[in-house]
Amino acid sequence: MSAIVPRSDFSLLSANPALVYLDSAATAQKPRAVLDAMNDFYETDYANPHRGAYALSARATERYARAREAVARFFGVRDEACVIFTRGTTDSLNVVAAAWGRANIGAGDEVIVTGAEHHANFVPWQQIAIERGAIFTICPLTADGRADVEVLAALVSEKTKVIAFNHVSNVLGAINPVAEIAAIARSVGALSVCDGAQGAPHMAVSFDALDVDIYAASAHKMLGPMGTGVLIGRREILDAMPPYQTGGDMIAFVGDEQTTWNVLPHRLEAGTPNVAGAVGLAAACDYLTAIGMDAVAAHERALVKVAHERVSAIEGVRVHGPSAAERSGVLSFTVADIHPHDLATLLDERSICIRAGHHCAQPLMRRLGVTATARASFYVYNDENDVEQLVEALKSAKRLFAVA
Amino acid sequence: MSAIVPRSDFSLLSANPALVYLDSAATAQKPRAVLDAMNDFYETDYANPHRGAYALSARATERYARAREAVARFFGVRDEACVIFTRGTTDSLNVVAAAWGRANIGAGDEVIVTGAEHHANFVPWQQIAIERGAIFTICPLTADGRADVEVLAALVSEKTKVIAFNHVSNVLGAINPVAEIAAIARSVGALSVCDGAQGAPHMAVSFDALDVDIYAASAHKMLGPMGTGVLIGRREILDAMPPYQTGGDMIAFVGDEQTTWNVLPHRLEAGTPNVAGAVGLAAACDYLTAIGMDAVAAHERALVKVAHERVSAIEGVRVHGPSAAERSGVLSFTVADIHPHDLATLLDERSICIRAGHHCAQPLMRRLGVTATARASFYVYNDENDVEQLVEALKSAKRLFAVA
Amino acid sequence: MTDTSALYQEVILDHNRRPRNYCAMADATIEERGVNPLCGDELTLYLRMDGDRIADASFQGSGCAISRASASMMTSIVKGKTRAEADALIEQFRGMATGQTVLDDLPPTLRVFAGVARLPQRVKCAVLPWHALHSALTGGTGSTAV
Amino acid sequence: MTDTSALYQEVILDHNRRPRNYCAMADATIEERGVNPLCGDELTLYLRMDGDRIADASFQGSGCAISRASASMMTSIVKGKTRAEADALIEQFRGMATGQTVLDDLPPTLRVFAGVARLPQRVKCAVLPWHALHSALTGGTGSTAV
Ligand SMILES: Cc1ncc(COP(=O)(O)O)c(C=O)c1O
Ligand SMILES: Cc1ncc(COP(=O)(O)O)c(C=O)c1O
Repeated sequence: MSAIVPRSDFSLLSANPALVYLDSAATAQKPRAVLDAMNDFYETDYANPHRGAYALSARATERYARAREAVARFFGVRDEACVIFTRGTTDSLNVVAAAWGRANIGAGDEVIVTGAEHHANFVPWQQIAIERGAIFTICPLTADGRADVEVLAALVSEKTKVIAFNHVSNVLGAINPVAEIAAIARSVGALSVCDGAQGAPHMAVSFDALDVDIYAASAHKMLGPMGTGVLIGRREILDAMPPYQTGGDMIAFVGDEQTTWNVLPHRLEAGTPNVAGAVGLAAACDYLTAIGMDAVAAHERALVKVAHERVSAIEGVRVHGPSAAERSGVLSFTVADIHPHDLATLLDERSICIRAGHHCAQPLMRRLGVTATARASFYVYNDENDVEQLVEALKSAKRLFAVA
Repeated sequence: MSAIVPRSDFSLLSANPALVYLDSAATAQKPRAVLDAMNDFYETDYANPHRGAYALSARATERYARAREAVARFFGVRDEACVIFTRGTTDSLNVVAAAWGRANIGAGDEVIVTGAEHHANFVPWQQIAIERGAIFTICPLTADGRADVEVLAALVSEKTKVIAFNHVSNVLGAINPVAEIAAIARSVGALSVCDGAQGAPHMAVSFDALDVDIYAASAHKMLGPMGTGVLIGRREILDAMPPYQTGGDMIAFVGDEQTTWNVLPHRLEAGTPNVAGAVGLAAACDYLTAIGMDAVAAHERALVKVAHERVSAIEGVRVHGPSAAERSGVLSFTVADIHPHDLATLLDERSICIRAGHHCAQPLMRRLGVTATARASFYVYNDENDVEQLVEALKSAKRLFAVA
Repeated sequence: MTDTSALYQEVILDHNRRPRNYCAMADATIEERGVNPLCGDELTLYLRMDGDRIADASFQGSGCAISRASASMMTSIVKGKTRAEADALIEQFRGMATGQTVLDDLPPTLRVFAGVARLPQRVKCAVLPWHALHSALTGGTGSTAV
Repeated sequence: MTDTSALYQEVILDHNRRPRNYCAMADATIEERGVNPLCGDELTLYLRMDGDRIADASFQGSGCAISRASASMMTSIVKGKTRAEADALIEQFRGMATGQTVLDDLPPTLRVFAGVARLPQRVKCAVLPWHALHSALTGGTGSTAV
């Protein structure tokens, strides 16, 4: 398998031909098209949108609206006012936990998350449950790391107000049955919140078809800029949700004693919006669409299949999570007695970038019975040679530690 | 007065030589140095900071740390862990109102803002006061639009928990006596919160010397990128403040039932940070420091002085706010019966960008007895010719409306 | 940047200076407030319905020349029209203001607003009164934002 | 990207495989937990003080080769040292790990960690046990984060 995009699209990668970047689940490298789009906005149409009464500002406003359209299209959202630009997945999920949670979760209610959540989809729910006096329940996982929907279906009750779960686990690459979980949530009138940070970058997402109430993602993991993300929600939910932040652009009328709110998407976007970020994310969406999200998913599946086979063939290696056919391009593993941090440092010596640690998923680490794993993750610019180098480097690390 | 920086530093301005950009109080144009710094980060050192165990990630972490140092230096903050990167001023102020406010404001307590606040420093306090059952008091203004410190000193009591005020009014350019207000707050043990969105871009700010508890600013108004801002606070305040958002990077340990927090600045920066934004803001700070903030302030004062004289000399024009000597580079005015929006459209015909409306300060509009004003604002790239063109265009607009 | 001279024509300037039907209406059967939260324009539209017909229309409020002239002309033109006729006018006016429809059906006096289509930031000013009229005729929320 | 071969020397690999003083201490007078929240390393340091002197030192926990070897060597070296002597060692070790100080005063065995200074992302691993020791000797919070 060669990469499905030219390495030369990515300045950093083409400037470092020997670099084996296997940490895209943490953050993805940027194609020139994304940086160009942002620069072009700053150099051609830059002004504060919404507020100015001159053509330059109208152009900036237009850019922002076009970006929202492109992002809505990418995420399969027909009602584009339901695409809210945020700072990232963490921001999106905190908005829902705080604004929706405070208004809808009461004492004795129940909030459910899975045991495989990233801290961003775990701690906000844990904390709002504590604040509201609600019960915080952690849904157990299947052996391969997905939410156990049978247990979940038995767990829920009329008291359940929220089920928060990942689309794809950032540690295991395990893909959750989103529609099934959403249906369970719906059956008891609970809000279904899908953390799409590892979903949107790697597979076609149609929000309208997934039937979840809330979907969140980060631009920087899908070839877009840092500091931008989306919160997508069904209109009834977002319309009824109290604003999370207040300030400019999101108000209708500010009285000395009371304030009324603007309509969606504005009422959930207080302050000067990050138009450049939205433009960058839209460019990333367009770039991915041009490749085709099915091609992206197939490429990653092919790479992770080879990696899974070759890495698990090394003696002493334990690969966590589902079989290669059922995972997105993420491979977490541990190698005998070698601590993942040492592994990462040894691989770094060979210009191979992997991540080591708890991956912001300490609850999952406890459930896997480890304190840390090593993780290699693949994206559009990776190829089979990257896998080859990973495997060689792991073998070499084993030799070094064994000799000692 | 010529501009104090070459117009060619700004791609948008040099590509549009006829453009008279007089809306920098809404947002400032970007020097190439700022865009270059962000591109360079993306193309050279891009990775997720903090989390990776490889050299590229270490370089990204380093970039982020260096950016924080540069920003801390610019704002005169010795303890750089007290510089928190946010999405912008609106975000910073909402963090304080929600996280500090919820923990410290109780029923019957008092929250004071001034009548000249931007919605970003008005609505969050109004809303938290409503939520907590506290009294919301609007401090009256002097005739020229500053907080009336004599009245304020008489207003405050042991019940006063917060005094929120702008450094500089975005409508009037009036400069508040920050140290005096901070001292009044201190005298009753209230938190002093200074909205520096219009302060930091235009004059030297030394947080440590100002002696306020909290200072907030937006990168995009000070030549930096959109989507980035700072929340600066005294360590005791920030250390005691509950986290506003939770998720990755800001935790120490995530248990199934309880979570403990990381230290500053991390505990107030949940999720993947916007390193590119921080790098861009740092570059803007360096660019401004190279000019010298005193030179920036002097240049704006000189321009606004001429503009004030020439514009107020036009019959039927009313200029709001203080005398030219006491204001930063902002001029709000109304022209006889011509609605500010019409004025802005007519000026736009001549490539002059001014802003018209309530400027996100509806409470101030009521106090000025107007529904909208026209506003011209100046920055480093403006020159006397810009003022000239503004004056000519205003005269021409008057002629058009008078002929009717 | 944009050619606005075509927009600020004599007729608009005149309606702005001397708006027609600019008064509260004591016997109004519908009262609808329209606001543009982004620019602060606001107006109150008064209608007296006589069955299916708009017997009288007036407005008050603060806004720019464009919204004022638009409200002034609109209240003059819809007087005596049926709901269906007013609906058709609303649709045509909106179409013109957003640059989408041909103008053939629209009363010539209203065509002075065609220039606003080139000024996206001012479209809402022109449309605000029409938006309020639409809201008033379809149940009316008492207050609508454009 | 970086030359780490110098860091993973035989002595570190050996201390990692067979850490010295790796056990809980029933009669410890000070127990201090050290954690690196970013990477998840954690250790518990046990000290038995005899007046001003560290009579015994041991540790337990989970961490990488670097932090384990560092803790192993540290607990061996500080045994029998006075507070002042331990303080001096702490300062010197930190200086070396962050690439700031000359090594002359540092016991040669500890110098194997000099290579960590070139790996900012691993400095905290090497320093974690020393950080916990410092905390333990200066009052001790029971738990410190590096
Ligand atoms: C599954 C998952 N959820 C949430 C996040 C948080 O995203 P961000 O740090 O961009 O806010 C991440 C990545 O860090 C993730 O992998
Ligand atoms: C005085 C003042 N405060 C707050 C803000 C809000 O800043 P931002 O929109 O960047 O969050 C602004 C600018 O819009 C302002 O001028």
